[in-house]
This record gives sequence, structure tokens and C-alpha cells, in this order.
Amino acid sequence: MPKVTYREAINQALAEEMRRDARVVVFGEDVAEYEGSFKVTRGLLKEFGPERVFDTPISEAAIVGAAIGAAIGGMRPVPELMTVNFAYVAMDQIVNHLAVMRYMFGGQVRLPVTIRMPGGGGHQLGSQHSHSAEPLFTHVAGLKVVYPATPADAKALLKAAIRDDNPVIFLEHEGLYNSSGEVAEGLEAGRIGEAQVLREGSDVTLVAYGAMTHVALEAADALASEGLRAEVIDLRTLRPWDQGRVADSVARTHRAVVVEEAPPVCGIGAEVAATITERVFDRLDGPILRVSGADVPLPYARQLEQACIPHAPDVVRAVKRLMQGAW
Amino acid sequence: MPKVTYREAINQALAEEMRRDARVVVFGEDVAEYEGSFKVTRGLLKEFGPERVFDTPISEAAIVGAAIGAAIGGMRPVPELMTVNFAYVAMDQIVNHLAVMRYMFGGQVRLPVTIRMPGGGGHQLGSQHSHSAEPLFTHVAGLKVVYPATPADAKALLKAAIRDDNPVIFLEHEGLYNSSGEVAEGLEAGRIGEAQVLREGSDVTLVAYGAMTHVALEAADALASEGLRAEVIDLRTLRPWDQGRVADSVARTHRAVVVEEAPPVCGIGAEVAATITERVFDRLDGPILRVSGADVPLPYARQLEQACIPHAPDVVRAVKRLMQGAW
Amino acid sequence: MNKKELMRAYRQMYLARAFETRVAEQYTRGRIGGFCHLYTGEEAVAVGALWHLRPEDYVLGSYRDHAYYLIRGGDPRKAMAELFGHSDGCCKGKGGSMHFCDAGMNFFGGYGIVGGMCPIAVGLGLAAQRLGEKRVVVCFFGDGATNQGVYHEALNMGTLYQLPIVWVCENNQYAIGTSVPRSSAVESMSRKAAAYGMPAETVDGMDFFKMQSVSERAVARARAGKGPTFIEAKCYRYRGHSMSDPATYRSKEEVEFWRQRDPLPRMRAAIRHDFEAEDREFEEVEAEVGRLLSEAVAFAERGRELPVERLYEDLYVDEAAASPTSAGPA
Amino acid sequence: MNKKELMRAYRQMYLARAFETRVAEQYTRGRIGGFCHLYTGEEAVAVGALWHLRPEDYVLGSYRDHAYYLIRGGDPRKAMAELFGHSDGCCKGKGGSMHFCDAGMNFFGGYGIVGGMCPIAVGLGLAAQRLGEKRVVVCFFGDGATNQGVYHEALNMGTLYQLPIVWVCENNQYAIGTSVPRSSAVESMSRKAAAYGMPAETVDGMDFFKMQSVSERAVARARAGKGPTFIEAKCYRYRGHSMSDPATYRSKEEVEFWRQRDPLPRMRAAIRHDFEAEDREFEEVEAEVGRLLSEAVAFAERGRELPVERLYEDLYVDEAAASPTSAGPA
Ligand SMILES: Cc1ncc(C[n+]2csc(CCOP(=O)(O)OP(=O)(O)O)c2C)c(N)n1
Ligand SMILES: Cc1ncc(C[n+]2csc(CCOP(=O)(O)OP(=O)(O)O)c2C)c(N)n1
Ligand SMILES: [Mg+2]
Ligand SMILES: [Mg+2]
Repeated sequence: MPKVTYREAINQALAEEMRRDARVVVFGEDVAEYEGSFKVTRGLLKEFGPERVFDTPISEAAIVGAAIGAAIGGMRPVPELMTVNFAYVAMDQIVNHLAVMRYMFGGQVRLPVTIRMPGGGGHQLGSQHSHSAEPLFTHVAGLKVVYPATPADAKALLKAAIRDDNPVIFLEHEGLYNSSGEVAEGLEAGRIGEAQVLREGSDVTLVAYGAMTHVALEAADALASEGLRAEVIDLRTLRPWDQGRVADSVARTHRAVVVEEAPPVCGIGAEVAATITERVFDRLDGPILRVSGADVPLPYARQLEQACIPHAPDVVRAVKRLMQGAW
Repeated sequence: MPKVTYREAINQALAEEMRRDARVVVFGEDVAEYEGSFKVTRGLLKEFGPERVFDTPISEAAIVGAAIGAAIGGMRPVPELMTVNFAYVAMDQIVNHLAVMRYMFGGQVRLPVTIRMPGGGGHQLGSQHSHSAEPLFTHVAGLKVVYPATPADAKALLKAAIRDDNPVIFLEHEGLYNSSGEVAEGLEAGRIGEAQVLREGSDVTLVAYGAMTHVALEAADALASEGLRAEVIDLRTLRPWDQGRVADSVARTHRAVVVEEAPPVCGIGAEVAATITERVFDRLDGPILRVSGADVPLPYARQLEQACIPHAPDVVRAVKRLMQGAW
Repeated sequence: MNKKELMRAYRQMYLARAFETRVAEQYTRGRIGGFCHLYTGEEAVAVGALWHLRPEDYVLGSYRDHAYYLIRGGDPRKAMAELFGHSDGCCKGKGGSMHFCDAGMNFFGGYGIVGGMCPIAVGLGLAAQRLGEKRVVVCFFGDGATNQGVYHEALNMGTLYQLPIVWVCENNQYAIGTSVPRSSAVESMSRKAAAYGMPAETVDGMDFFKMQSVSERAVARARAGKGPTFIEAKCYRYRGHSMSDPATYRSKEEVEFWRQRDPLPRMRAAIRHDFEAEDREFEEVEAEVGRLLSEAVAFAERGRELPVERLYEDLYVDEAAASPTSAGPA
Repeated sequence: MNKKELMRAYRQMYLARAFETRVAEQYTRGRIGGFCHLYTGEEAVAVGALWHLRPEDYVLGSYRDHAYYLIRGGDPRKAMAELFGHSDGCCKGKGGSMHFCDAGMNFFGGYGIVGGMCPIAVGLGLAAQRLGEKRVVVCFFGDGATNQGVYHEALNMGTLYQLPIVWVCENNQYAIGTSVPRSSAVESMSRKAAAYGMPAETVDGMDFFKMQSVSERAVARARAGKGPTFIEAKCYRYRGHSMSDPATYRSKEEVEFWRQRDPLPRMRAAIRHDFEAEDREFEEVEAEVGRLLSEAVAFAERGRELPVERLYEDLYVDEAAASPTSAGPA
């Protein structure tokens, strides 16, 4: 299978969906002539022209609102917010319009909007540019939230998102753009809402998503060298999320650690822990632990920032605490 | 002790703090001449004049930004956002500015900003006006989040918030404004971060906040009539929250149910459940259950809306599930 | 315009007015809940602005939305049922007063967030333009909305992309209790809008003829692909901001001043001026509308709310994505 | 202005320019991380705009902020240390290039969200006004920021409350790769701002004299309590948007056109025109600045990051409110 980067995989998904369906349009700040500030939209303007790929002013709220209107008007917009940090200026359009409109209008509109947003920390971008905003979006009924960890998933799930008749927040990790992986020729749309077991194991379940999936895999390697078999589950989709698959795994392993880049409070880890504990309480040998991002805005300085982001040794430590009953 | 309403208690806190400290200013949409859309700021313009109590345009983002700047410039602003639903248009100023500025500037600024926001459901205001946004704010490091359930707490905690040198999101429940309770003469500032045990019990701990505190108390009454003694804890402050007090209680009762008006996913209940389970796992007789708002935008129709909001019977049912091991 | 057309315009205004009277009645009787904002006094704005539209055109506006829905041809029964929160309301009772919508007639709501609908209008215009359709978008909003950031973003985009939009600012001079000079550095809404490089005009919004003529040009311009137009309609709401506002912030004289300009009597006088028209003719229209509205109330009285079991419907297109978790109260 | 003053202005511009050159060097060597936006080419804007300020006045602006800090008197050593992420940086290494701040000299940052600082400027102006202080606020932002909603909200408030603000729009004609005509319906930033009812002027931002004279009036107006002024400074950044942008979207001719207007040689020529001035005098200034900057780099090289144990400091004033939960990785 050909190896492609996460960036290319997303680019392929966009191009293929645009070829497949003339109603798919891409717009956002610097996505057309500049080809995206992370170069994800490279070549799209050239192939599809300015009617379908166009630049916008720095107006995120209006970008999202325009996507909503365009969707009602029969298009399938795939706006890009340059990074997730700028989604906050569009929060009202996302939470109070996009997420609720179908519901409050009694089902009269379909909102096939996919908002792409690169995010995450690790590049010393400081407190206003390094958010992991997935807990905020995941909280909101009416949205779907996807966060792929691999090029293949990025491609398959972006296709699924674009074909989905509901609003989808599609999160991309800036730190993964250059990562590469196998993507089958002609890969088709994936399924939103399905987690994937990336590695089987019987001692503990590591639940992760996005960039943290790779941290969990690395931790599983480290644990393996100490004789501990960790099962690694990549959630891939945060809303709806695959409760069944995670619960099944934890029922078998009796222990779980959730790894998330976002800060912990009211986060993905909390949701997974609360839900899974409820589902398999009797099978648990200990509480479901969280390894989360630090509960601070991300600082600029390199080591300080790195200290905010979970790494494999943090996960290993949590697993050991769990094994030793020392939580 | 004199009985005052939640609304009056907040009004008293504002007036007293304004008398105490000339740097305290109140502004927002219709807070001055109109005296607030919920009449919480009644009399303030008259007593303190237009320099310290003034109306703003419908510009929530700029209202919050202005509060930030005014705080840096030496004031103690207490802006009102007419309702919490409009906080989304100010989300960037709250999350990406207010919450992070002290940190990213290395501690050089103090931000004594208290943003008051009425919110919550139950008045048939529909999908864009009935949010319980506390999980979103509670997620954010750098903010404090307060949500009083009683007039006395509203007064004491608002005073504490105004005197606090950090940003405080002060949530008021629209359904509580007319509720009344005893408020001691000369009540002083309370302490942010302290939960309160409102009722002692040994069979189960009910953890709640805001309007749900009253639902929990009602459920405790109902449970009592069936011989079950529920301990009721009002969190009062959601960030930071009183983990110690809750953990102590659950360690004694071995069971807990969290009652929250907001929808469940990545919510307060999830955070409480995940944290407390970690702290007292060995003492638990079952998972910590959540009774949350429905996972939909609030609909207009009365019964549908009521079906979205937890009521005492919902809590009683959850407790029984827990007692019967039927989660 | 011939007499028949004018009578039709009169009927639309009267329908919008009389509907609000019924709403106020039902609200007072406790059959309608939530926030409820009446359009009383502003009828000429909407009737005039929508006069030149075709069925395929898009309309959207604020929470003060009963009139838009009715003028575009919405069924008063479905409107009243919506206000009662019933399943045969135009939004199944999920929307309520602030969120009327009828996709079938391209009326896309009814929004509660001030200014929030403006970028959605941009999107509708964009779709029409890029799909090569000749549709026009009319977007209504208040004077207060011009202080909301997203409004500016939307207006800029509208001109930048030369979209087929007619922006209609209902300048009723108040945002709840705050008058325009106390909230806007520049009091003229059309002067403010001129910063976005499109024709912008201020007209007497209490005058149907002025409204329809300025909107005729605007709609034609939009339809011809020449871009957006801004209309500031100076008008007045006779009632408080919503049913719960006694509107004590306005003087009797001021209200009286605007009552003198009431668009309905003005319209009757205009019709009488140009054509022969007897009282009876107006009375007939009014009686017909009255019957329609009585029927609407009766219809609403017969309806029911959606059963609670259907709470999770309409959230996602694929209903399975909605997750009534064990945590839910229902 | 006398020669000494002009030489001081020249020194400020040169300092801002030369600092960026060092930054680029250190960035390329990997000692500086993150996004890094250089002010090269725009020096006359900031030096002119800040020329008439007093120490008590407030300044804030965008992420392109090294120059503001240095011109206001910030220590180049602390600036460079900040870029290195070190604890003796002006923000202890927590801010980085985009978030310089020095509360002691009333420079309140360096913001990464386009337009996000504008309402904060309103608040500073409000505090100055209500506390009866005679302070002035200068707020810098780019042409791109004028498309961000909150900017409009802020400008409106500034005039509404007649606050002592000088709005300085650095119209360098690009927002990353998007030129003004491709993002703004109205290309003149001052025309756009006129919608907020204040004096608004467009000036040559490559000319220190023009900048300082327009800002003299603006600052005086603000200080006299007469409200805000808007200055559009037409300028150009010689480099890409940030260190990672090769700026291929601009033609060589265009860059050359603006190079001809470089504010530094222009300033030298102006000084020479009005006064006797030898090459040596400029060289001395440049050498002195060069020494300062070498020292700054050396200082930064000697520094260290804050220890990781202090990660939770500076979040809350009462440190106990920060909660390094067991969930944290550190
Ligand atoms: C973003 C936002 N802020 C505040 C409100 C509360 N609110 C509802 S209507 C209104 C006044 C709006 O005035 P205007 O735009 O002039 O419209 P009108 O009611 O006069 O028709 C306000 C402040 C809101 N709905 N949305
Ligand atoms: C709200 C927001 N949207 C997008 C960005 C990404 N971004 C950073 S700088 C920039 C261009 C800003 O251009 P301009 O305001 O003209 O300032 P300049 O960089 O030219 O000085 C963009 C789009 C951002 N930082 N904030
Ligand atoms: Mg109005
Ligand atoms: Mg620029």
C-alpha cells in the first residue's frame, strides 16, 4: 500500500470528495491561493477553481455561519478554521446555531457541514495557539466530533464526515501532518462512531485519540518490555463514541487508563471514565485513570510545554499505579 | 434572619461591594437605565451614577474584553452578560484572553473580573436561550466558576468573587431569582472552592449545584420517606471544586449520584465521577451515577423541556438503581 | 400597483397585526410560554421588503419573526400551534415564538441570538450564487444587531463576494430598553453600512410604498447578480420589547408620535386616495383574517405536544447518533 | 524636532530593525521556537505612533510585537531571553514571541488572536477615563483585523464612551497571503472606520514624520478627553508573514517598490537634509545598538527555562487554586 502523510491523506479526501460531488466546497482563510497555512488544501484551487475553493476574510464566525447557510442552500461546505484556537470566536455559530438548528426547527434542515480545524500543542505556539478544544465540542449535542490518529483514518473519516448530513467537527493534529502511514488505493469512507483496537492485550486498556494514540502505543511497547500486555484503543470519533468497544475491552482487562492531550477537567477522559465505570463497575480492579494535558494554558518555553503534554512514561506510570493498587 | 430573594441577595452583594470599593464597576446590556433584564441591578445606577453603572451595546465579546482591560487598568469590573447563552459570542475573550493572560504574561497582570451570567432552563426559552454552560467554563484553567443555589450563598459568593483577584464566572439560575431564603445581616464574603453539606446521611451522597441542589434536596426527602438517608452536598463552586469534602462523604456512604442540569457529555457529573472514583474506589459499592440534563438542545414545548431537566424522581430512580446494584 | 395588489398588501399587514393581537391574548392566558416578541407597528417593513420576492427566494430574520412567516404564506394554524408548543406547529413545537421556520417555503427562521442570522444569510446567498440559482436572500435584523461583531463580518463578506442579499435593518430605535444613540457611535444605520461598499438607504419603514419601492430596486439588483443592498427601515414597535417588557423607558409623546404614523390606517388612506374603496371592503378583509385566526387558535387548542419519547428526534439525521445515555433524566 | 530627537527616532527604528535581524538568525539556528513575526519594514509606524506617549500611557498590539516592546523602552536582553523561552525573559519564557508584555512600563502585550486586543484597549481606556487618569491608549492591529467582529464592537464602544484611544491600523496590505482587496469590501481602512464617528486618516506609514505628526494630534485629542482617533498607516512588511512564510504571493516589483520607501534610509536622508550629519554619527548609533543586541543574545544564551515544577505558577493569584490533579502528566 502506498505511504502517504496525514496531510496528504486529508488533501486526497478533500479532492476525491470534491470530484465525487460538485456541491462540496472548501473555503477559509488562505486556503485557496496560499493553499492553506498548513498546506493541506494544496492544489485544490487549481483543480476546482475559485467557485469551489475560495479565500475568506479573517472572520471565523461568519465563515461558520456561511457554511450553515450554504448547507441549507444545498451545498456541502467544508470550511477550514486555520486552527482550532480561532474556533472560539465562532463558538456561538457552532454551539448556538450549527448544533441546534436542525433540532429547533423540528428537523426541517440538514446541515452537512464539516469544519476542519488543526489543533493541539507541541510547537511552542503559546497560550493562545495550542488548544486541544475537543472536550468543548464533544460536550455539545448536535455535533459529531472526529479526531483521526493516522493517515488512513484521516482520509476515510474525512470522507465520511463530508458525506454525513450532520455537522461534523473534524480535528486534525498539527503534530501529525508530517506523519505517514499506509493508505489503501481507493480507500472508501469510514464510519463515524467506531473505535479501533490497535493492539490487543489483557492487562490494561489504554484509551486514546488523535496524537495521544501514538503515545499510548509507545507506552504499550514500553509496558510490553516489562511483561505487561496493554490493549490500545483509538477512539477515532469523540461524539458519538464507541462505548461498547471500550466497555468490552475494559471488562476483559479490568483496568483502564485514558490518555488525552486536553486538560482533564470535564474532559474526554472524565467522560470515558464515568461512562465505562458505570457500564463495567463490577469488572474493574481499580478506578479508570486519566493521563491528561496539564491544567494550564500552554506556555511557550519548550520544556514547560512538553511537561504539559502526556508522554509514554506518564502513561506507563499511571498503569503501574493501577497495577499496584496505588491510585 | 431577614428573608430575601436570590435576586435581591445578588443585588445587595453588588451594592455593598460597590460601596466598599470605588473601583468596582457594573456594566452590560440594559443593566443601568433598564435595571437589568432580570432586574438584578435595580437601583445601582441611581446610587452609583453613570460613571460606575452603565449600559453597553449588544457586544458581548467587547464587554468581556473591556472588562479585561479595565481590570488591568485598576478597576474591578463586574460585567453582566444578559444570559449565559450570549457568552458564546464572547468565548474567545473568555477562554483565549481572560483565562490565559496572567499565565502567558508570566504573572504580570491581575484580572479581578467577575462575569455574571443568568442561565439554565425551565422557562420555555428554546434551544438558543436555555443553556447550562457550566461544563464549558469549568473545563477552562485560569477561570474560577461559581454557581450558588441559595440567596445566602449568592450574596456571600458574589462578594468573594468581586474581591477575588482572578477571573470568576458567576452563574445565576434564572429559575432561582424569585426563590427566597435567609440571609444574615452583614453577611460577609464567602469562600470560593468550598462545598457545603446541606443534609447529612449515610446511604448515598447526592452531589449537586445551582438549581439542582433543590432537586437533590427534594429527592433526599422522598428517599427519607422510604427509609434511605441521603447526604446532600451543594458544590457551590465548580472550579476549583471541593474534592475533599465530596470524597469524604462518598467514602462514608459508599454510593454517589451527581445531579446536573447541563447535558452529561464531558460534564460536571463526569468530572466528579471520574475524580471521586479515583480517590475512593475501594470504598464504592457501585459506580457514581449521573442524573444530567438531556443530551439535546432544549426544546420549547413545556413537557418536552421539562423532560430535559432532572427532577427529584429521576434522582430517586438513580439512587434505587444504585442500591439494587442495577446500574 | 392596482387595487387588488394594494388590498393584498393591506391584508398582509392586517394579518401580521391581528395575529400578534391573538398571540398577546393567548400569552396572557398562559397558553404560550417563553419569550414572545411582537411585530406590532413594524408591519410595513416586512410586507414591503418581501413584496417582490418569488417563492424560491430565501428569508430569515430575528426572533420577532411571526410576521415574516405569515407574510411569506405560512399557515396561521401552524404558527399558533407552534406557539402552543404542539406537534403540528411549524417546528413541531420545538422552536416556539423565536424560532419559526418553514423550509418548504424557504423561510429559514427565526433566530434568538442578536445578529446570529446574518452570516447564515451570507451562506444562503453563496449557495444561490455558486449553484447558479437566481434566488435572492432577504435578511431582517434590528438596530441593536449592528453592534454585534458577526454582523460586520457578514456584511463585509456579502459585498466581497457580491452576493444576492437584501439586508433589512428594522431600526425601531430601541434594543430592549437601550435607544440607538446610547448604543451606537453612529446613529444612521445606513451610514454605518456604507463602510461595506454597497448601496445603503434609509427609508420610512412605516410606509409600505417606500419600503416596497426601495426593496424593488434591491431585489432586482440582487437578482441581476450585482450584489447586496442595505435598507434601513426607520420604524417603531408599539409594544414592549417582549411580552414581559412594560416599555416604561419611552414617553407617551414618543409612542403617540409613531402611532400617528401607523402603517395600517396610512395604507387604508392611500388605497382610498387612489381608488374607490368602501369601509366594507376593508372590513371584509379583516373579517376573513379574523376567521382564519380564530380557526388558528381553535386548531392550536386541539393540538398536543410531541410525546416525550420523541425527545431525541430531529437532533441528527441518523437518529442513532443521538445518545439518550443512562445519565439523561427522561 | 531637533537633531538629537531625530537621532533618537532613528535609533529606535534601527533598534527595532536590527533586533529582528538577530531574531531571524537565532530562529534559523533553532534557538527560538513557535511562530515568529518580524516587524521589518514597518518601524516608522510604531516609532511615530508612540513618539508622543508618556510613561503612564498604555500600549498593546498584535503578535508582531517585538518593536512595540523595544520602542517603549523594553530591555532587549529580556526580549531575547523571552524568545529563548528563559525565565529571565519579559514573561518568564511563558509568552514567547507573540506575547511580550511589560506591566512596569504599561506595555500590555502582544496578542495572538487577530483583533482580540481591541476590546482590551477599550477597557484600558475606560479605566483611565473613569479613574480620572490622563492616560492614553495606543492599540496596534493589522488590516486583517478589520474583518474580525470584535474589532467593530470595540471601535464602536471607543467612540460611544469617548475613550482616550489611538487606533493604529498597520495596513501592510496583507493578512498572511491574502491581500486587502481580496478580503475587505472596502479597501480604505480609514473609510471603514469612519462608520464609528471619529477622525480617521490614512497616512504614509513608511514616513516617520507623517506618522508622528498624525499621532501627535491623536494623542493630544485623546489626552484632552475628546475621544478616539483612527490612523491607517500604509506600510509594508519586507519579510513573510512569519518566519515560516516564504511570501511567494508578492511580486519582486512590489517588494522593490516598497524597499524604495524604506523608512530607515529615508530618515537618515531627512536628518541629513535638515542638519549636518556625518555617516559616522549614524554608524555610532548602529554600533551602540549592535553591542546592545550582542549583549542581549549573550544574556539569552546564559539563561534557563523555568523549572518544570513551577509549571502551575502564575495561573491564579492564589496559587492554591491551580490544581495539578493526578491526571496531569507532570
Ligand atoms: C448576542 C445576544 N445578546 C443579547 C441578546 C438579548 N437580546 C435579545 S433582543 C435584544 C435587543 C435587540 O434589539 P434590536 O436588534 O434592535 O431588535 P429589536 O428587538 O428592536 O427588533 C437583546 C439585547 C441576544 N438575544 N443575543
Ligand atoms: C481570530 C484569528 N484568526 C486567524 C488567525 C491566524 N492569523 C494569524 S496572523 C493572520 C493575518 C493577520 O493579518 P493582519 O491583521 O493584516 O496583520 P499582519 O500580520 O499583516 O501584521 C492570521 C489570519 C488568528 N491569529 N486569529
Ligand atoms: Mg431595535
Ligand atoms: Mg496585514
